[in-house]
This record gives sequence, structure tokens and C-alpha cells, in this order.
Amino acid sequence: MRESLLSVDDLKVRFKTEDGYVSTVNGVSFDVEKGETLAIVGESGSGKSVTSLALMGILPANGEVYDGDLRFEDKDLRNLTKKQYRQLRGNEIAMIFQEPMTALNPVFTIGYQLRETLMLHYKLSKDQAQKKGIEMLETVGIPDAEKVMGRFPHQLSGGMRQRVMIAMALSCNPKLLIADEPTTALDVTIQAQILTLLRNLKEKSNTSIMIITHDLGVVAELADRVIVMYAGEVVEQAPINELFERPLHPYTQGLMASIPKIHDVVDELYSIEGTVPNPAAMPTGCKFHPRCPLGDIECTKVHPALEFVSETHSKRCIKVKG
Amino acid sequence: MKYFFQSLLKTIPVLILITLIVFLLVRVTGDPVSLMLPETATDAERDSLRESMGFNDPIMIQYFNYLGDLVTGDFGDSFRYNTDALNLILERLPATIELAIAAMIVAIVISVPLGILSAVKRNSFFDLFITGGAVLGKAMPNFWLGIMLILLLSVTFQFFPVSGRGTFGHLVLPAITLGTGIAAEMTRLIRSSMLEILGQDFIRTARSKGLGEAIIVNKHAFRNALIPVVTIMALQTSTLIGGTLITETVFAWPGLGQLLVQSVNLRDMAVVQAATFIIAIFVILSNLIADLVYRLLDPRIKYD
Amino acid sequence: GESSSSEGEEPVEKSDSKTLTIANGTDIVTFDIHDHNTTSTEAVHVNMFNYLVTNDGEGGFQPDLAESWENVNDTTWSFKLKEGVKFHNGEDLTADDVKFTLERIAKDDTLLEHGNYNQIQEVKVVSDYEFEIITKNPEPALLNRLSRLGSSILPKDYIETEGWEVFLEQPVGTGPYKFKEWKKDDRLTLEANAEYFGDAPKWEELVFRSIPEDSTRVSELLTGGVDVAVNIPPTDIERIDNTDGVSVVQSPTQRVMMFTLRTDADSVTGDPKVREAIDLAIDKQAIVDSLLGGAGTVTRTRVTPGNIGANEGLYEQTLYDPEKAKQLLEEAGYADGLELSMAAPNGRYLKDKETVELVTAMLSEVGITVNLELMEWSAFNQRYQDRDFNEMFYIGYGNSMFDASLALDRLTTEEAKGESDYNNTEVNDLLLAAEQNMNPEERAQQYQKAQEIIAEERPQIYMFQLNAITGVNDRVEFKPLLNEMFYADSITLK
Amino acid sequence: MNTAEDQVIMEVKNLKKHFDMSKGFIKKTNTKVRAVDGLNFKVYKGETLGIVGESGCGKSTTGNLMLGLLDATEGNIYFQNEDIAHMTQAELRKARRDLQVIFQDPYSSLNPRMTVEQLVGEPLVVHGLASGKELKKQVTELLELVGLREHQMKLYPHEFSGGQRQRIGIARALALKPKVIVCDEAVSALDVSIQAQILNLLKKLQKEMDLTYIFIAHGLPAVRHISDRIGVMYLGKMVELAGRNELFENPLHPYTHALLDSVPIPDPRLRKEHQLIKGEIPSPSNPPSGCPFHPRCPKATEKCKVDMPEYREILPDHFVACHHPLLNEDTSILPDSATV
Amino acid sequence: MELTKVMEPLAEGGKVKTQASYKKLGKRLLRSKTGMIGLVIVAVVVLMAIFAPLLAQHDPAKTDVINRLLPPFWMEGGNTDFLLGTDNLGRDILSRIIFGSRISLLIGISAVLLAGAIGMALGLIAGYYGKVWDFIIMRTVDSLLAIPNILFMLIILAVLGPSLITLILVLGGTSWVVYARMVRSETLSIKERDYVRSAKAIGAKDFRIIIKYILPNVLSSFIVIATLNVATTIILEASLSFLGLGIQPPDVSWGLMLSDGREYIATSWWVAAFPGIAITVTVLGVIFLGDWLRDVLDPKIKD
Ligand SMILES: Nc1ncnc2c1ncn2[C@@H]1O[C@H](COP(=O)(O)OP(=O)(O)OP(=O)(O)O)[C@@H](O)[C@H]1O
Ligand SMILES: Nc1ncnc2c1ncn2[C@@H]1O[C@H](COP(=O)(O)OP(=O)(O)OP(=O)(O)O)[C@@H](O)[C@H]1O
Ligand SMILES: [Mg+2]
Ligand SMILES: [Mg+2]
Repeated sequence: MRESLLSVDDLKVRFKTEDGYVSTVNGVSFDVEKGETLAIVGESGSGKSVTSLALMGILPANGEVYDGDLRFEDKDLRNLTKKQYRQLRGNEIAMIFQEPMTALNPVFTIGYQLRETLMLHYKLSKDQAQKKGIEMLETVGIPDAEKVMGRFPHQLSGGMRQRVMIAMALSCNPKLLIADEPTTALDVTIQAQILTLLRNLKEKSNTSIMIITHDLGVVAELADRVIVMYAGEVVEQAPINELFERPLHPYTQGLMASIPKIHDVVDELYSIEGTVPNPAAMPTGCKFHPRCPLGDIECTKVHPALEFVSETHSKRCIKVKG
Repeated sequence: MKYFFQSLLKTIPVLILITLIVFLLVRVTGDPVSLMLPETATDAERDSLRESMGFNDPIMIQYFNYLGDLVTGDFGDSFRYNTDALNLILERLPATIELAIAAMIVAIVISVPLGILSAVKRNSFFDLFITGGAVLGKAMPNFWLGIMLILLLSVTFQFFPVSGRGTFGHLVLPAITLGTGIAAEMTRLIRSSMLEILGQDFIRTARSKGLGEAIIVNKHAFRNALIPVVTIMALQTSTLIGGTLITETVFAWPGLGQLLVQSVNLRDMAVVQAATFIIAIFVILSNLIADLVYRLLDPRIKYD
Repeated sequence: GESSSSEGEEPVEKSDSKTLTIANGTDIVTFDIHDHNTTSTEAVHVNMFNYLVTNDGEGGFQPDLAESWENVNDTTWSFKLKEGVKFHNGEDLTADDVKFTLERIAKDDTLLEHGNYNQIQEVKVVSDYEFEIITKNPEPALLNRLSRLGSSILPKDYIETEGWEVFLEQPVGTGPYKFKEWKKDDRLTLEANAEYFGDAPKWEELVFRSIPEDSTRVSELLTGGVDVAVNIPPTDIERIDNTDGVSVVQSPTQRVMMFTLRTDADSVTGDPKVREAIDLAIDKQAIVDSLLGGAGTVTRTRVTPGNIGANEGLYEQTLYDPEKAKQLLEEAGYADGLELSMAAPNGRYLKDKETVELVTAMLSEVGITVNLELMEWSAFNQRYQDRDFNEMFYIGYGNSMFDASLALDRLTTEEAKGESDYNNTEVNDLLLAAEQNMNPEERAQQYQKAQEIIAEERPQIYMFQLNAITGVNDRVEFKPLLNEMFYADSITLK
Repeated sequence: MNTAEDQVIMEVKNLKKHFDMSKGFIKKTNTKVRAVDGLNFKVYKGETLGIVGESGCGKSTTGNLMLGLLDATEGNIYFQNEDIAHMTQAELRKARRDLQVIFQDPYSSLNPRMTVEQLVGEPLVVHGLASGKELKKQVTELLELVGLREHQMKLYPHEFSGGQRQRIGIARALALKPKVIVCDEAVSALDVSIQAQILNLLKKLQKEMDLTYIFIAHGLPAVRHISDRIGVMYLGKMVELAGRNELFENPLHPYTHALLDSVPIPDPRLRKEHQLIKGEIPSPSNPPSGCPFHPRCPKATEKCKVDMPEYREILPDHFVACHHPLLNEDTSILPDSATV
Repeated sequence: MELTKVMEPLAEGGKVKTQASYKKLGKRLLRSKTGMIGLVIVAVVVLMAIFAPLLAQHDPAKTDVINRLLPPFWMEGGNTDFLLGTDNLGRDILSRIIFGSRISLLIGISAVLLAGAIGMALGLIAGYYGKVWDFIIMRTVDSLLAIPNILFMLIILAVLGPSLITLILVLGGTSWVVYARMVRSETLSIKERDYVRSAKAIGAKDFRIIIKYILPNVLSSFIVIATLNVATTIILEASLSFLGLGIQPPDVSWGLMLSDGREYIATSWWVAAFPGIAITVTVLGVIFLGDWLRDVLDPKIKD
């Protein structure tokens, strides 16, 4: 059964900067289905985090969603009052961030920060929240949970902190968990622990996960479906196996080819020349064309639409055929 | 506490340096004897006074004598008042501390809400207004503000007594005068400190948990913003005490500041030395305390 | 103004009060009457202590603690004390107390007033109420000395049994008011002494506030916070007079402002014509009228009325003739102008800075370029003590002795060295002779003669005698005294 | 890798670096961070020696020591038979002509107040090797070498993207025509597509200029791609060192094994359960007794808690420090083939 | 592939971008209202100081007893000869304010330069070389910080006498500690940055590293503090005038005018009000400018 939990349609986000408005997310559309894990990959600056912050309604003060539809279950997110949105956040949609070092408030104890969410959304008493908090810490595999509740963030290692973040995010049984590069700052052995943890949690709770990353390894480990973003746009969308087997968009192809493989040593890596364009000065037509091996004069003129090559696979390119 | 005592020990070289600075400042700089006698005094009168006060010894001997006396708590005698300098100062200290604390309270009461508000409403008209006001507060010399306050609130409207120390009313105007400049400084600091904190990841976390804006600002952000502010406040002690020199003179407040101004003018060296030294200790102590508070506020810094 | 003040209720409420509040610019410095030289402190002390005699400010002396006195010979004076005078602690005043007091100041050379009393050789106690003062040399001004700062009589037994420390904290005198409380730099409170030997004190309580900032002092006066405020800036005279309930009273003081000039041949001011030109170029009356708001009296001598030896012919006199000044300069060979340096303290005397700025401008009108050097008082004083000034400096001398000797002694050849370098044998002889002349009339004449010569030769150019400007609440009657003392009982409720 | 002894360009002997973190004025609390704790290895001419390990294990410290940027606490670093660890400042400055470095963060490793021309030319100026026209010519050549344009010479670092900045850093390192370059996480901060550009560039330059690299990184795939031999560090110690294929196919140390196993493979068909190792790296200021890995090691025995295993050449050109190397087990954690 | 080459310069930025960043600076200034106000005020004051003799209607020292305490021209009794009225000696207040700007600025700027130079040098030494240097310099800084600035100046000036030179020396000589502290701590952190390590790695000597790497990078914070301190110094000079230790006539500064004028606040308000306004407005301008500089120069906000 495919049942959409979140549906994003033509999302556009812009920031007010000194050079006027800069649009960094330009019509992103995708769905997150119940129970699925959706991965968003893409280069730095391609708008992954901005998309997720827009969903959460916590864009920085100079940013705004200026077009598009955001639906969560039956709610139109863009028309919620501030209060309604607040009740959604942390409760039905939860989020974990990249830097576990800075994502926790350094002056409050772990316990305080955990209890805060529970007391807010479930109206628990302090004692109840404490109990539930300890339970959550145990769920994410923190030994000595009771002691950890009394600790301050700096007294924990990076991996532990990320576990705390996960516990916090899951404490209200959210329907959707957005994880923005949850393991980028961690060492590989710790990353493996966290990825395993996420996978196990998903199996248990049927939470939908939207994971943002630029590590295709992490994607391959975790995701059911993948969205590839480039310069504020979705350039390809496919189920995991299909994407790895049959990447269509030249950017996706390049991305895959340029990762050094741990077990397949080549002499020279494939590389995508050039750099990601500046959002304030986007190329005309297809945004990838200056770096694209297939790019020609046609690509400078037409901004390709996202076309479906199969029911589940779509791409934004006029050169490659499905 | 152990940390406190260690820090205390670390201040010893600083204190020794201060004694040297204070001593040199006062001693190298001039002959007090002539100031103690009227214009019509004769040279012979001056000489005998100079000899009797020990100003004819070599400077190093004077310094070591001074240090030696200091260790035994003897700061010398004020020749203006003819009594123990330390006693004079200790008599005045409560008045100055009272004024300083009141001024600090004024500064906090003004700066905390304004600083937070202008950070939250950054770049709004309101922010501009507060920022402008803060700068204005800083741009106005203390004595000028004091005199204006007296003219307005005491002479014209008679809300508060003009000068002196006594009732609570007496404290209001000097505290406002002294507190305003510091409030101005602190408002700006709290604003920028808050702005920095509001941009941090954990604020985003707090938002993502669904917390209300008031809790985010007043609890999550302010607790963090407070940490640098405490340090700044401590650094302001020195400015605060410096400000009493002028404020106390304007308001005839019987504290250390006024005593100092008069003692400097009359070269009452013992008093100047002792007061400067006591003030230095006071400033160092308040910095130490701020350091402790800082450590209490910021769990990231561990004791020892 | 009127006592029904429009300025709110405070002054009205105060009207019933038997407390007199006086605002000074500085606090008293000590209760050791021998060890200070501050007029404003003495002005407070006179309410707690008594002298043997008081100076009536008209060349005469009135009994105070002494009932009568007699100049026995050149060096001996005999006194008789009033009987039944009691110190605040209940002890009787006797001749022993006088001996104790006067010999202390005469013998202890660490005391600041020692210089004014070391002329006394000894005090001989004749009986409980009789004693003799023996001076080292003939001392015509002994009574002047005994009626001023440093000569209040102290309680011998109290000080000897309790020690000085206790006395300084709980001072005891014979005066109409006794010590109650002293909060340094804030206020000194005295209370009426019911046992006072003279007329019963008129006030229950006296409060002396110290308020250093002029404008604050004025504000206190305006709001009724104080009854009397000293040293009112001239600019505020009009404002205070225009305010209901308060007014200003002026009275001459003993302080005369002047320039001291170098008379040695190496200085441009060595030429008497130049000195005269300087004198003529300065419009003293204009300065008094504009800067001081009229609070001064021009004079050509330092010895002003009320002092023994005053030459009243030179008082209220001034010379101003810029044309003649130019001419004199021309005659002296300075047709193209001349340059000289002038030093002055800043902030020591009433409008000192502004005065010399105006003088500088006036001098430049006649072609004298002045290099003005304004100094903060202590720096100025340092140079002054070192006798390190060039052509001119500005200074004001007081005279608590009410005698010409103190006023003129800097112009003897000996004392003038390095300062004015004034060397006039006639003046020198006159001053030295008068110093020890026990014949009052002849002595006065000697001084008057000397003043005439000085006024002509101008080693010092006198500007004006300063007035004390005192702000007074209309509920009290206040007549300022020439010696600037505040005898509380001379201030009365209206 | 059959490299003859005479081709050794650098040799590290019993190298130690302990940071003194003592605090307190009166009572010294003796805390030492044992960032590097007894390293022994050789670097051969023309090779790339990879050094991997988790955060805080002492990789950067090792690099800095080899560059003479830090004073060693103990031990020797021979570079062309001279001991860097015991050089005077002047000697070091000379040695720097042959010994250069590329840093991790392209944003913080270039002085923001200098133009590209100044940055790249500076080494030549400092050593008095070129000036005026000649300097400009050489700078132009260097920029070309790393793929930058002449017209970019007058720009400041902040006007470049991360990858371009890294190229500037490389040009600067190459200016003195060094023999050895230490690359401290030279590609870790870059995006995958840019990372490939830089890795290719480094490889190309190595061939052209006969460079020796010491390539420090925590990203295993990149290290494997560029290195000839790889050393694995743990808590300031080298736990294993071998040729790259040997190491990846036949890891002997349990830590190496776990490390390799933790790397997620970008192929959804190869999804598997990781053999997780428990816990995290202990603090180097308070290292465990015996073998530093024993608290996390699945194979640890009593012996491991007490004795520090010797670092020895257990197979030809394969060094390991372990009491229980995975010699006879099936250590192949990798599938036979993998394709994309 | 052809096309890639064509489009690349666009993608990579280049000259276009440099110009953009200068333009950006200007734009930023224009957009920042307070920055703009600050700049205009400071420019006016500086021009006023430079061209004082041309602008002033009267000799600032010229006394005129007859025309003393004239009110500003728009009030009854005032006249356009003395636009802002005259002071107690009949001097033209506007002319005095114009000339006063010279000394006020001179004191502000030279004292700050002096303090800055000392503080910069000592801060760099303490931060870069550390150890004994650091100990000695920082202990001295601590000691001086424990004594309130104004007290320090009061004592020294009371003795040396307040001439223009001593004022500058004293104001500069006591406030360097602030810079030393700031420069030291910045140096400590910059010292650890990779670009300094990179300089060491290419064999640069300490001196070069300090001058070319550390100094330029502490300069922006330094300029900000220095700007703000110009404001503080102008106010301090006024306070010293209040205590009788500021600039002495015939020199004229705003502080002196304000302090002298306080006696007339109640009777002839303009004597003190105009110099007061001059100080306040100038300080306001300087602070606004400083804040703007902070925003512009701070690399954190820059990108
Ligand atoms: N507050 C902001 N003001 C202006 N531009 C912003 C702001 N936040 C983000 N952007 C811009 O939006 C674009 C997308 O940023 P985003 O953080 O979503 O990228 P990302 O894909 O998450 O990259 P990364 O992998 O580095 O996290 C970037 O060009 C960034 O500069
Ligand atoms: N200057 C220093 N003072 C004190 N400790 C230091 C210093 N430099 C490094 N350390 C410590 O030494 C240990 C090794 O640090 P190093 O930077 O070499 O690690 P690394 O392997 O490069 O880590 P990363 O992958 O995070 O760069 C760490 O625990 C670090 O905290
Ligand atoms: Mg992101
Ligand atoms: Mg490192």
C-alpha cells in the first residue's frame, strides 16, 4: 500500500540577502510514504537542508517559502497557525541535525532537554517525563541512562550525543523523522553504530524517515527511495536499487563514478569538472549544463522538466532517454 | 572553592605589580608638602614638614618601607585628615559599594530587557531606536547627565533630593547617572551576544522540538547569552568605580570616589595609594567572583 | 524673595525647624584645630570652640574666653579668664588649659599652624583664671594671632586622659554647639550646648554639608535642602535672586587677587613703565562687573579695610587707561609690542581662568602678547614654591591675621628673592621696622607708607578684593563676616 | 612492494609526542595527552603512504611532527638521513624546501589577506629563489599546473570555491619543488565530485614531479584509492601497516578489520549487518593499559589488558601490533567483486 | 564539451566577483542606515577640523566682554553675528566648536593611535611568543586593568599638568591594555590556524609570520575597537575637563567647553548645550561607524 505521509509540491524557498532575493530551492516536489525511508542526496549547497527546514517551518529569519504546497497527512503546512505548527514539530515531525556537538544546548542537562519535549507535547509531569526519558535513552542504546540524564552535553562523546538527539526526536513517536546528515560528523565505526540503530528503530516503529546526506554509502545502507538534488532542484528520483543500477541523469552518473570504491581500485577517478553554481548567478536552461558532458546549445535554452521514465523513476534531462 | 583559592594565589604577582605602580605613580610625581601649607608659608616651614614626613629618604627605601607597612596592614596616615588612611577608606567604602550596586541594578534592569528585545526584533525600527538610545547613553558624559538630572528631577520637579546620602531617594539619581553609561554598554553587548546565540544550532533544535518563542528566547538563548555578559559586567567594575569619581563629586555622595578626587588634588598620597590599592583588590575580587559565576553558568568549564 | 516659596513644600516645612543647614564646598578636614590651615574648617570650628579674644573686624578686639587683658611690656601679656566656663564634658576651663593649648602649638613644629604661633615663648599660669603670655620678640600682632585659626582653647584633662584619638572622634570645646556626628565628606552635625556660658544657642542643631560641585550646591539651595550655601558662582546670582524664597548676600573677604611681576633688570617687566602700562591696560572694574557679577571690589593695595595698617586711600581705587599704557610702552621702547609669559592657576580662585583670559585679551589690545600658562593648582603651586615663574603670575592671598604684616611680608628684599625680586630699601626698612613696632599708630603709618610706594612701583598689581557670594534661604537672616566664619548664632530665623 | 633500503626517504623511529596539559599553579595535575606514542615506519621514495584512523588518534600530530611543526617528545625522524626532530630553526627552514604540506580545510589554510599570486609566490620569496618577472612566471606555471588561470592571480582566497582553494594550497606546496608532501586530510572537506578532481590532480602531479606523499585521512575509500601502502593508527600507535591490497584483503588487526567493515558500501545490493565494535575511542590522556584496543576488541584476553603487543613484521611488508592477529581466519570481509 | 569551456568563467567567478565585492561594501554602507549616518557625521567633523580657519566666523579666543552670554541668533537678544551665541567671555560658541573639533579629534585619534600601537605590539608579542613574555605583559595588563582608567589619569595628570601632549600620552598610555588583551587573544587563535602553520611549513620566519599573517588578520577587530575608543576618548577628555585636568586654555576642546559651560546650564543653556551636542553627535557617529565596520570587517558575517 502506498500511502503518502508528506507531500511536497513545487516547493520554492528564497532568502533575502544584500543582493536582493536569492532563490535556493526552486520547485522541489516529492512524497514521503508511510514507513518508507527516503534519502536526499546532492552536493553541498544544493538545498537539501533548506528543504528540510522549510518542512519544519524553521527557516532562518531571512528565508521564506514563497511558492508550493506542503501537505502533511491532511494538513496544509503553509496554512497552519504558529501554534498548530509548534504542536506538529517535535511531536509528529521530528528532526536530528548534523552536528551533535552544537545541536544540544550546552547549558542544560540531557535530562532537561529530553523532558522538555515530553512535558510540552504529552503534558507529562516532571517525574513521568524523567522516566520516559530514561526509557528513550535505553532504546537508543545508551548504558547508564539514568546517570546520563544528569549530564551536560559536553560530557558526552559525539556518538552519544547523536544518540541523545535521536532519543529526543523519537520520544514523541513522530510519524516522520528528518535526519539531516546525522552521521557526517562521526567516525566510521560510530557511524556504523548509528546507522544500525536507525535501521533497527525503523523496523520497530514504522516511522517514516527522510535522510539527507551526500554519502552514497549511507544511502545504499538505509534508503528505500532516493532523490538527487542539484542547484535547488530535484534532478532524479528513483527506488534505491534502480538508481544504483540505472542512474539516468548525467549528474547522478558522475556522482556515482567519482566515488573511490574501496574494493575496486581504478587508476583515475571519473570527475565532474567545474563547481556548483552560485545560487545568485544560476546558468540559464539546465542548471547542470556547464558541467555536463552531454550539454550542448539546446541545454542552455530549455529548462528541462522532471519527466517520469517509469512509474517510480523520474529525471530532469533532455539528453538521456529513459 | 579550590579553584577560587588557586586563582587568588595567581593574583599575587598582579597585586605586587599594582603596589609598585601605585607607589611610583604617587611618589615620583611630586612633593605633597607644599600643598599642605598655605601660599604664604616659608621655605623653612616646608622643609621641616618634609623631613618629619620621611620624604627625604631614597625612593627604593621608601618603597620597601611602604611594602613592609602594607603587609602589616598599615597604609600610612592621611595628612589631610591626620588619621589612618585605611580607616578613612573603609569608612567610605560602604557608600561607594552601595552606589555601585545600585548603578549595576539600574544597568541590568535597563539593559537586559532592551538588549533581548532588540536582538529578537533585530533590524526593526524598535531595534534601531534602542541601539540609538544605547549609543546616546554612552555618548553623554556622566557629569553632564548628572547635572541635567538634578536640574530636571530635583530642582524643577522636586522628585528626588539633590545630593547627599541618606534615604532611598538620595540614591536614585546618582545610581541612574552612573548606571546609564554601563546600561548602554551592556545593552549593546547583550544584543550582540543574543544575536550570536540565536543563530546557533541548538536554537534550531529547540525550534524543531516545537518550543514556543518565549521559552526559546528567555530560557535557551538567554542562559547562554548570559555567560559572556557576566564577564563583561565584571570588567565593568573598574569603569563603575572610575565613574564614581565623577558621579560622587556631582552628587556630593560621601564615598571613595569623592575622597579620591580630593586626595589627588591635595596630594594626600597615603589615601590615594591606599584607595587605589583597595579599589584594585576590589576589582580583582569582583573579576574572580565573575569567573566563578561564569563557571557556574557554563557547565562546559570544569572545576580544576 | 519671599518666604512663601512657590517651589513646593520643602522650604515651608523647614521653616519651623530649629535645624540650620549650611552647605560648604568642602568638608572640614579635622578637629585638631592646630593642624589645619583651612578657613572653611575654622568657620565650622568657631561654633564648638572659643578663642581668648575675637577680632571685631574694625581693628578692635572683644573678650571671648578672656575677660580682660593687658600688654605688660614688649614681650609680656597678661590675661584674665572668665569664670564658670565649662567644656562640653563638664570640666571647668582654667589657665592650665590655655597653657596646654598655646604651648602645644607654639612648640610642636609638625603642626601646620606652628608658624603662626612660634613667636610665643611661654604661657605662665598665675592662678586658675590668670596667666601670662611671654613672646620671644616684641609681638604687636599677638591679639590678631590669638583671634584666629589655631588658637581655640582645648580641654587639657580630657585630652591627656583620653588621648588625641578620642578627642578627634569626640571633640570637646567650650562653644555654643557640641559635637554630635561626623560623616566625612557628607555632613557634620552639631547640637546646642545648653550649658553655654554666653547667650543661649539659637538653634537646636547645626548641619554642615559638604557639596563640592557648584551647581549641585546651588540646586540644594533652590530646593530648600540647605539654608545657606557658600561660594555661589556669580552667574547664578541673578537666578537665585529671581527665585522666590532664596537670595544672595555678598560681603567682602580678606582675599585680594593680584599679579606678581618680576622687577629684576633682566625681565621686560623690570622696567617700571612696562609694569605701569600693564596695570593701566587692565580694566579691573569690567572684570569685576562681568565675570564676577559685581562680586568684588577693585583695589590698589592688598591691605584692605578691617586690617590693621590698611591704607583706605588705595582701596576702591583702580587705574585704567589703555591709551596711556600704549604711550608708556612706546616710551619704554616697545612701540612694536612685547611678549611676556604669564602663569595662572586654574580652578583655585573664583573665575581665575576666565580672569586671566580676559586680562590676556586686554593686554594684547595695547600690544602686549601674553604667553598664558594655565595650570591645575597643584602644578601651579609646585612652580610657585620653586619660585619658577617668569614675568607674571596670578595669585590671591588671604589674611586671617587682619594685619598688614602678613599681607606685605613677601615684598621685603629677603622674601621677594626669586619671586618679584623687589628690592626697595625704603619699603624694606619700613616693613621690618613695623614688624616689631609696639606703637600701634606709628606702626600703621609705616605700613600705609609702604603701601603707597608699592602701589606706585607695582611689584604686585592688585586687581580686586573678592566678595564671598552666599546663597541664603529667606527664612534665615544672615550677615556674612569679613573673616568668613559662620557663627551660627549670628544667623537667625526671620 | 619491493623497495630497496636506499630508497627510504623518511624514517620514523620510536616517535612520541606528549602534550603537557598540566593545570594548576601550586599542585600540578599531571595530565599528558599521549597524542603520538611510539611510532616506527619508513617512507619510500615516490610512494604514497596512507595513514588512516579515527578522529583524535594522532594522525595530524604525526604529520606535524614529520614536518617539524611540532617538537617531538622523544624519537627521531630521519629525512634524507638528517634528523628533523633535532634540527635548529635555521636547518629546519632549509629542510622545508623539500618537505611540504597540504592542509585539510581549504578555508582556513590560506591567509585571507593575501592574493593568490602572493600566496603561491611566497615560498619562493621567503627562500629568495625568485623575484620580479621570474617570480611571476613561476607563479603562472604553478597555477597552470594545478589547473588555475593566470587571470585569477590577483584574487583573494574567499573568491574561490573550496576545490579551487585546495588547488591554490597545492600550488603553494609545489612552489619549492619538494620531495615529500604531507597531505593532512587534503580532500576530506570537499564534495565528492570535487574530491575526485583533487585526487586525480594529486596523482598526476606525483607522476610528473616524482613526489612522495604521506596521505593522512579518515575516509578509507580515498586513502585506498591513492595509497601504495597504508598504516592504521589507533590511540597514538600504529596498529597495522601493509600494502594497500594486502591490508584491505587481509587485515590482521581486529581494529583494522572492524574499521574496514564499518565503511558503508555504496551498493544497495551489498547491504549487510555490520560487525559493530562497541564503545568509542578512549581519551589519549588516559589510555587503557596493555593493548590500547583491548576494551573494544572482541578477541581481547587477559594478556591484552596487561601487555602492550609488539609492533612486528608478521608477514613480508605487513606490520601489526596484536597478540591475536587474524592470521588463520577468513578475514575477507569484502565481496569478490563489486560493480557499479 | 566546447560549451563547458565557454561557460566556465561564469561559473568560476573571477573579476566580476571582485568588483561585486567592492560594490557590495558600498551597497552595504548605503543599506545600513546607521552606518551611513555615522559616516556622514564623522566626515563632517573631520572636514570641520581640517578647514576650521575657513569655516569659523570669529577667532575662537577673541573675548568680548560687552557681548558676553548672547543667546543663539533665533532667540531674543541674539544676532546672526554669533549664530550659536557667545560664552561667558563673549567668545563665539560656533567658532569655538569648530576649532574645538580639532583638539577633540586630535586627542581622540592620537591617543588611540598611541594606545593602539603599544597594545598591538605587546599583544602580538605576548600572543605569539607566549611564555615569559606573555606572563610579564599580561600581568601588567591585569594590574593596569584593576585600576580604573580615569583614576590613573587623574593621578598622572595632577602631577604632569594637563597639556595637550601629556593628555595624549596619558590617555594613550593607559588605554593600550584593551588592545593588548584583544590582540593577544586573537593572536593566540590565529596562531593555531592552518594558514599560519602553512607559513611555517614554507619556512617563513617569525617576523614575517607576525607581520604578514597575524597582524593583517587582527587588524579588522583592531580597527573596530580603535574606532569605538576614539569615542570613549573624546568622552574621557570631557570627564577630565570636569575634574579640572582636561585641555587648558587658550586651547579649546569640546570637553573643556562643556565642562566650563556647566555653570551656565540653568542660566545660559547654550554655553554648554552646543558643545554637549557636538560631543554626543560625534560620539554617536563614531560608534555607528564602528558598528558598521564591525559588521563589514567581521569575516563571520561576511559570507
Ligand atoms: N540564511 C540563509 N541566507 C541566505 N542563503 C542561505 C541561507 N541558508 C542557506 N542559504 C543558501 O541556500 C543554499 C542551500 O543551502 P543548504 O544548506 O540547503 O545546502 P545543503 O544542500 O544542505 O548543503 P550541505 O551539504 O553543505 O549541508 C546554499 O546556497 C546556501 O548558501
Ligand atoms: N596542541 C595540542 N595540545 C593538546 N592536545 C593536543 C594538541 N594537538 C592535538 N592534541 C590531542 O592529541 C590527540 C591527537 O590529535 P590529532 O590532531 O593528531 O588527531 P587526528 O588523528 O588528526 O584527529 P582528526 O581526525 O580529528 O584530525 C587528540 O586527542 C588531540 O586532542
Ligand atoms: Mg545541509
Ligand atoms: Mg587531524
